[in-house]
Amino acid sequence: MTNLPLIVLIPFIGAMLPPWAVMTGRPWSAWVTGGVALAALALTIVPGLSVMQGETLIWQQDWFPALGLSLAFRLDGLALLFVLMILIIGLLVILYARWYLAEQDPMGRFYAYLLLFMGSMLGLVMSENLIQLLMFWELTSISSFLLISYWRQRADARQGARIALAITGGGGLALLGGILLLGEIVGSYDLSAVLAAGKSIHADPLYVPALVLILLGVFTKSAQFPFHFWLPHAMAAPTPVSAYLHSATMVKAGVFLLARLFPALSGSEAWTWIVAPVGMLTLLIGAYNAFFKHDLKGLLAYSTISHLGLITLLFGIGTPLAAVAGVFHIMNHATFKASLFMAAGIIDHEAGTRDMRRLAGLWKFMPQTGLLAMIAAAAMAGVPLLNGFLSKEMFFEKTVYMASFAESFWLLPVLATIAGALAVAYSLRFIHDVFFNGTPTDLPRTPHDPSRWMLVPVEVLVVICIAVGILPSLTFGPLLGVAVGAVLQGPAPDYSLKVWHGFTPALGMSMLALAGGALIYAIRQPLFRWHETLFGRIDARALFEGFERALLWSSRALDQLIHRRSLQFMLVVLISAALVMLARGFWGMPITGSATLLPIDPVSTSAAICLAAGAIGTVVWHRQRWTALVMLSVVGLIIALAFVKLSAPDLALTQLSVEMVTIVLLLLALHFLPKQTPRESSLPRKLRDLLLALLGGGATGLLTWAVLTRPYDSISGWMLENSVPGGGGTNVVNVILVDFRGFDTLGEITVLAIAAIGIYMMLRDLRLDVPLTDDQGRPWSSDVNPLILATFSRLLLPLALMVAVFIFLRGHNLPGGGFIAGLIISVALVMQYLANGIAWTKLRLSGELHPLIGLGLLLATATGLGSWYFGYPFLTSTHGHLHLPVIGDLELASVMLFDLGVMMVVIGITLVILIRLGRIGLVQRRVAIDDSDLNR
Amino acid sequence: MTDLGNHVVIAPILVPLLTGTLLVLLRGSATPLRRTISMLGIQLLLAASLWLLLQVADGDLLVYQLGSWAAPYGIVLVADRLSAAMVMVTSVLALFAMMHAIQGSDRRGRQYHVLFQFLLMGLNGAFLTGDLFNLFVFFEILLIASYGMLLHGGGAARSKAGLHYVVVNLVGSSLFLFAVGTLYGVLGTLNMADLALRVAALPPEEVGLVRAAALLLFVVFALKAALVPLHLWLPGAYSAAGPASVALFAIMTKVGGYSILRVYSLIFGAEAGPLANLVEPWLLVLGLLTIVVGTIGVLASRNLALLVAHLVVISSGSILTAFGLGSQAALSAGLYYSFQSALVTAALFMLTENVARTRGAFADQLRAGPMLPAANLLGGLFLVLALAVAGVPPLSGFIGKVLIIQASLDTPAIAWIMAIVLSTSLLTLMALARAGSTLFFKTDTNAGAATLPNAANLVPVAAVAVISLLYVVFASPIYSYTEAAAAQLLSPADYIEAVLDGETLAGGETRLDSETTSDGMPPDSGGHD
Amino acid sequence: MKTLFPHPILSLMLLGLWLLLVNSISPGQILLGTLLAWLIPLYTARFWTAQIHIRRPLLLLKLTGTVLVDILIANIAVARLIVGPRARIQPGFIRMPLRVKGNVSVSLLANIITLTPGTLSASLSPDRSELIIHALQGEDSAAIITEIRERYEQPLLDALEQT
Amino acid sequence: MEALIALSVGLLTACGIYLLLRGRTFPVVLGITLLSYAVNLFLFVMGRLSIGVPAILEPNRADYADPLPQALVLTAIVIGFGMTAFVVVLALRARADLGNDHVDGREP
Amino acid sequence: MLNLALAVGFLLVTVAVLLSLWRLIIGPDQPDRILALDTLYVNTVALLVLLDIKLASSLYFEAALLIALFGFVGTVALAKFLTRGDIIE
Amino acid sequence: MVEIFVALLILIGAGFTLLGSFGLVRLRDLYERLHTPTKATTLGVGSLLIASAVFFTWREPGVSLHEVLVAVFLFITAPVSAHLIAKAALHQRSPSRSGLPPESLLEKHDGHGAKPRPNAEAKQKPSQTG
Ligand code: NA
Ligand code: NA
Repeated sequence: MTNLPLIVLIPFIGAMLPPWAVMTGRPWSAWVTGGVALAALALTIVPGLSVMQGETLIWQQDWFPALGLSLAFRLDGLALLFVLMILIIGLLVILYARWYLAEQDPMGRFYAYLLLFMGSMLGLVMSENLIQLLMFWELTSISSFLLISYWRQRADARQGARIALAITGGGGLALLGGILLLGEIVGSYDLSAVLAAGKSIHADPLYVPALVLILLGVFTKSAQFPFHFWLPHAMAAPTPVSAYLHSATMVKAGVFLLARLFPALSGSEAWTWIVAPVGMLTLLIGAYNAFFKHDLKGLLAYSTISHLGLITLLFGIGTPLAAVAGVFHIMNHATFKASLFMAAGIIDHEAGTRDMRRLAGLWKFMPQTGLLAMIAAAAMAGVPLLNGFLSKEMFFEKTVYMASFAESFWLLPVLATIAGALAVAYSLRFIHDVFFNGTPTDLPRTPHDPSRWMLVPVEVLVVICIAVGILPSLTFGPLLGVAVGAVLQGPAPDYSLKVWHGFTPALGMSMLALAGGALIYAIRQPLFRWHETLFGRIDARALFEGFERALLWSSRALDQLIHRRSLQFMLVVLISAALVMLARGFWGMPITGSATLLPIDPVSTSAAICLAAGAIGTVVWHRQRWTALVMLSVVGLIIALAFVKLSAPDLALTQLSVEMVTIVLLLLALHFLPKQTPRESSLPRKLRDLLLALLGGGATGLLTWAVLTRPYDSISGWMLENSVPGGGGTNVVNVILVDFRGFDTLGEITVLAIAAIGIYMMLRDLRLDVPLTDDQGRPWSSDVNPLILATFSRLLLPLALMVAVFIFLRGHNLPGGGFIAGLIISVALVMQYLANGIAWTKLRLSGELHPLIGLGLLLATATGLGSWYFGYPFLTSTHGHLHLPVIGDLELASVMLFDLGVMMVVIGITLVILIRLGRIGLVQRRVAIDDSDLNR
Repeated sequence: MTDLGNHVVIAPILVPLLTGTLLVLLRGSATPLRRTISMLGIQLLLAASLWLLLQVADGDLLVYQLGSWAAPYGIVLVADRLSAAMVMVTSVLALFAMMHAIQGSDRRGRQYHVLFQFLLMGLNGAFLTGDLFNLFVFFEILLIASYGMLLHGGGAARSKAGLHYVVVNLVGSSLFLFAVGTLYGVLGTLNMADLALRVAALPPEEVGLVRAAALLLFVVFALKAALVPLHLWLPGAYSAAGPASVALFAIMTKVGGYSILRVYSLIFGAEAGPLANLVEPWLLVLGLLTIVVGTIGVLASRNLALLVAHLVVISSGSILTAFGLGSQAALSAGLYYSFQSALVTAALFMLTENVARTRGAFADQLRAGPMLPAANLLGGLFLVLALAVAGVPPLSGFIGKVLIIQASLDTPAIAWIMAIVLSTSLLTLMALARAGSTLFFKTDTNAGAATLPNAANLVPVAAVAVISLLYVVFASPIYSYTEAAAAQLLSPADYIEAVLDGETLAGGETRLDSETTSDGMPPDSGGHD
Repeated sequence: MKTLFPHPILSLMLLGLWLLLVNSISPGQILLGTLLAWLIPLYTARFWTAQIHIRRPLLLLKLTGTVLVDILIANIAVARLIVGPRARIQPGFIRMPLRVKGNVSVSLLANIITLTPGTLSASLSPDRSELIIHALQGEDSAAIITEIRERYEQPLLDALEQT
Repeated sequence: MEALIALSVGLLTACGIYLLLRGRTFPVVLGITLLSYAVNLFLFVMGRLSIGVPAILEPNRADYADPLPQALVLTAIVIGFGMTAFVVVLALRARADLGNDHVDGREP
Repeated sequence: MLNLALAVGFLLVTVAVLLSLWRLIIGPDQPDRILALDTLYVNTVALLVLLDIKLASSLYFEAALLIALFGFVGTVALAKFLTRGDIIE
Repeated sequence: MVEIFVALLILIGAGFTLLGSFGLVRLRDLYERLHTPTKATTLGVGSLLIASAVFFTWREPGVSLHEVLVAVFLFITAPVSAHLIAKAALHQRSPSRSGLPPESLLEKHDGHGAKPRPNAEAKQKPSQTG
């Protein structure tokens, strides 16, 4: 029992071997591959024998119960039938390909792909779990993609593979949907459960959607109309691949599923009315097109489509006997079609072309091939004493039987006969056009029968065709029996596998088809012309390409519409989204709350006027950038004043310091940017922006109003209470910053450090043109460092340092702290640069500034880590009073170290940024001077 | 001395912080040394993450009170199954990205390792923090580091994309502050667990304000998560960023998704009265729309990097669609999908770089180029990753998508979800097949010669391919974990209790009830000096 | 000694400044202030390229007094000019050759000119040899120059530059 | 006073947004700065307005402004500074790399 | 007495602020705007000193100090930009 | 008595502050306007600072002299600011009612037309004094 998964696993593991084996010698990869297939076949024998006794073997292993996915394999009649087809025809193809592939074709890769495909097919047919089945189903699509695109440098191979993948892969996704629905209906993805649940499935409202989705999978895989067009294009694959995929395996996966789920899904009107017409249409369209193809493989491809249509139609008819016929035709089609593909491959190989208009009279050159092809084609045509005849008879019989149900069903046997006649016609054409019909002209090379071993696979298959055709019940009979039993999940109906059933309507139809076929073939020339004028231009690939182009074009058009690389567009979307959400949140809710408000005083009002003037001025003068900057600094100043007024001295100090550094920064940058902004926004654009701005402003204004007019209560009471006992400081804001929420502060200086690093990175090798004049065209003043400024700024430095120390030390208890102190020091130093120049200042500053960033960060982090030593979480603080004689109480807190770290980072960063930025011009100018020296 | 195990929650933040700081201090040191330090840091982080994961796997919530200040007054870190898993995925991704980077792409610009470490710090902090404002801080850390990483290597495309990315995110940060501010202004607290309590007891006249703030916050997170229409920044940014950077970016959209999940399950979850399940309807619709728009982008892309960037958008849409369904199964499916998609898209970015490098001037443009000497290897890896990302079996994306669809089976959204997820999978597959066959099969004889890829460069890519497969093999245990994580998310009461009445980890002392004012003080406040 | 206390005057000033800042003269603060007054000049010494030598401190003190008084006068004068009829303002630029040479003295002079009645130093030539002064009532430039020379420049020369 | 603050926040936001939507980097930077002023002011007043009662503990005072939003704003200001500095330098970088100062790197 | 003086003081300084603002707005030259801004800074120092006295609290003194310091630095930077373009060179 | 003194100082200070700004609006060219804030406003704020110092010395224990610091600071910087603004104005040739100094003089001071030159002073060694 446990070797069920092994049967599937062996080809997958074996797929790794050929690429290695090929290093030993090309043939070795074939033998190894054959060995792998043989091994799998050998493993099938023992369980196969039990299955032939009517057992159903199931091997199951939990995998992903939550999903309903288990590793589960099943070997019953149907599976066995397919396993044997896959392995035996697979072996023949392996043998055939050994001689087929050219010297320059990488053989290892070919066999690896083939084994992957084989394993996927085996897994598919042996799956007991539907999701697992689907996984193998998609694996067949992928491995066939690899096989079809094997000759990857050929455009048609790539394209054919892509079309196949798109159609069958897409079908697979539909199938996934169907299976999920089916699983939802049944409550399990186990095939046994699903097959046993037929009645309840039909009753479920999800039945039809599930059915449609599953059938989409089936139809695409089995190349049913209107998804059939991928198959002819898959003919770009090497012929062994076609022989394998399009006779016994890939395309049969669809009808396999039809058979597999037959008990669960068939028997409803929906089933019949979808499956049968699709089958019939496919049967006819395939047969019709097959006749008109000039390419040998094209003919076989459409013939395959047609036969698959026939099988589908049989399952669509839905009676047990029709199912028997369907299964039987699956087997027969596999044998004669595989041999025909191989024969076509030999012809192509030997004659150098597959075009029937160029081929003729090959009988003289390759009689053995001709004979084999003739027999196989006869089987395809449904000539008595060959296997194709038997299943086709059964098919004719079913159509006649169906005709008795309804008045209008008389069409069924008629259409079936027409399809039969077309099959005869294209089979005739295959033989006569190629092997007879005069003598070949201008063939690329002189054909002759291929090497012995290349013919063996064809011979084996043709022998089967004959053997089954003469002795059906002794050959395929037992296997068909168990397979049908598995398909129907019950006793097989009475059917007889006999060559001679007497003079039945079906026999008449067969004869009619043979005669009609001969007639059609006889008048082929006018028919070709007629077809050419009517349908000559319809090319499925062109259609698909057109579809693909349309898809590409429309997606590109949409893409350009959506993904405009425009910052303004992104911002408009973002701001609009925020507005929509705010509106949605507020909708229908009261805006104004009930809190008591503060009165307005004149000072505040005039401050607000300044603020408004500054903000509006920034907007109005945004084209005169320098002026806008001046206006902006008014805003910053007023904000700081507001902080002072509203009891936030620390904030005011920070705001002022940051403001200062920002203005210097912006001025530094502005030097390298245009001083004016061009007028380029259109009026509608301006109006849109204005509207958005007003809405945005209105929204935040309302939000502010809404919050401010509501009473509230917060956790900060605790902070006020615990600031002294817990944090050791009376400046609660500072205690929060360095202690209660010190982690935020650590993050904040990290942000600064990263910003500095990023800026440092960006500024390296930055080359910008240094303007030689101001925006009015005036050259710069040559007084680089005005003396008066230089003199007094030097005096300011020690004063500012003193102030900074003062601000730092008192921070924990009074407004101040490391951050502000750091900024004051920075500004004082920046002042030196402003007044004295970089070179002068740099010579006088002891030490580098860069390490301050890392050291500060390290100090802050290390302070936090220090608490680990005492067994407390990161950043736990400690504080206390140190009483020294004379000096008095000294308040010490571990957070001061933390704050010192903050200060170091701030100094390092501010200076690194500003000085680096300042140096751009210096570097550029030095370059310019060097250049002028050279010119002199 | 203390038992280091008590500090495992903060380790994923401190390890990269210290590594990054060390690298800052060793400014100008030799590349091999920097790489070694960086790699050691990541390995240490990986160990810490694993340790953390193991500690929370059985359902424990670990609460770490920074500065020994109890919630809601101090900042706490909280590790539950979800956050630990996010940290773990980040670490794994970091390892791969670093393995790739030290093959040379880290030297295309400067400061790579520093920025990388700080980005990790930001990511892990965002996953672990239990405080809304602290989340903002970590967002900023990861953003500023990502700005630097995006620009790493320089060039016009990066400057332009970087400018867009930075400005958009700066506006996003402003919105974040408006939202946090409003929440504080109404509810008076910042701790997420405490916010949850207060939202649950919200008087009706405050509902509008809090809802506005919550939805505004959603905009911010949706921006990070690249939810349509706020995804516009992503394709440009991710396709312009260097491979060494963008590999780690794959996790960044997940931060947005994570935050959505965290905030809207905890604060605005089922208990939130009129604000319960606030964003789920939006998520569902926008998530699906994101998948569609991402697919359009994938179809329209003219180069592989852009295509992969759009794949990130799709994956984000898929995750958020799942989150929008809201059920435990759906959250679990979304998480399952999320972890693998981060790895797979990262690997695709790394592969893109390798392909681009071998193709010379053709780079990653989707047009016929030189014949690739390693087409089999590169193409094979591409195939595996493409299948994984498109949701084709047997790779990880498939299971993820199936789980999402399955979770939607008994909801009204089933038809939409199935139709969109399946059809976009097909279109993605088609686009990837087209891209793959153009890059690896189609050759232009005039294109000159391609070079061999650096095999070591492909190791992380191959590792992800293997992981993707293993992710399917071990789907069941992984899913059990995500299912448990989802269950934990859906019972926020445990989280709230752990945070507000919890014990400190370090010191191991039981806390007093959070209502009393004495709570939150260090065990012997004011004096272990 | 010179390296330990590069700028004793500065140190003294800083100590005073510190005490001003902290608004306290406790021993602790004096100690801390002294420490800072020692350390900061040590660090910033190199920024002071020119050592200031005060030759006649009393003269400098007297000058300070003069300037302070003049500032008051200046303000009253300016107030009258601003509020009064604008026609009374007859502005003009005056070119004034400088006799002081040192950095500090030139800068001090320029500042004093600006702070005192009706004049404002608008530009110092790069070679420090002359000053352009803007005067609100600049009809008689010679008189203004003479007054500046006598009132401010000469004391500065005497106090800071001439031996 | 509340109305004055609300108006100020609204005005700053409006001006910020308008400038953000301009096409050149420098006005955009100005816009970002204005917007962050708006945000900072907003975040700050979430602790409500109070005059003359800074959160510096004094023996004879019971009234204090809410210190927590102040601390948050401090953090926000500092982070905002880092971000602004970054974006300013990035604007220079973009000017150098793209040859103009349009936010989309191309002259319209 | 003191309160009245303070009220008048506030009023006068407020008017001064508005006048400075007016000059800032009307310009017309760039140096005019620097001058106006500089004056505005000093005016706010005056406001802060008055506020200090009014609230009988010296908590705002540092703000005044910093405004004085930074007003100067700002003026220097703005003026140097006009004459040299490059303010740190 | 002290209160009256403080009140007086406040009134004087605020008055001069206003005067400075008033001149800013009233006077007719930049060079004229430069005189008023430099003198009046500085003095005004100085007066207010003295008021503050007196007030706090009077109201609170100990002497409060830190205001002096701000005043000293303002008196040092105000003329420097004015000087730099005037320099900028002359550089830009901001018009003056009385006419600007001759162009040759301005060029000598401002170096219009001269090529920018590297900072000469930077080449000095910092240890050199005098
Ligand atoms: Na022929
Ligand atoms: Na410069």
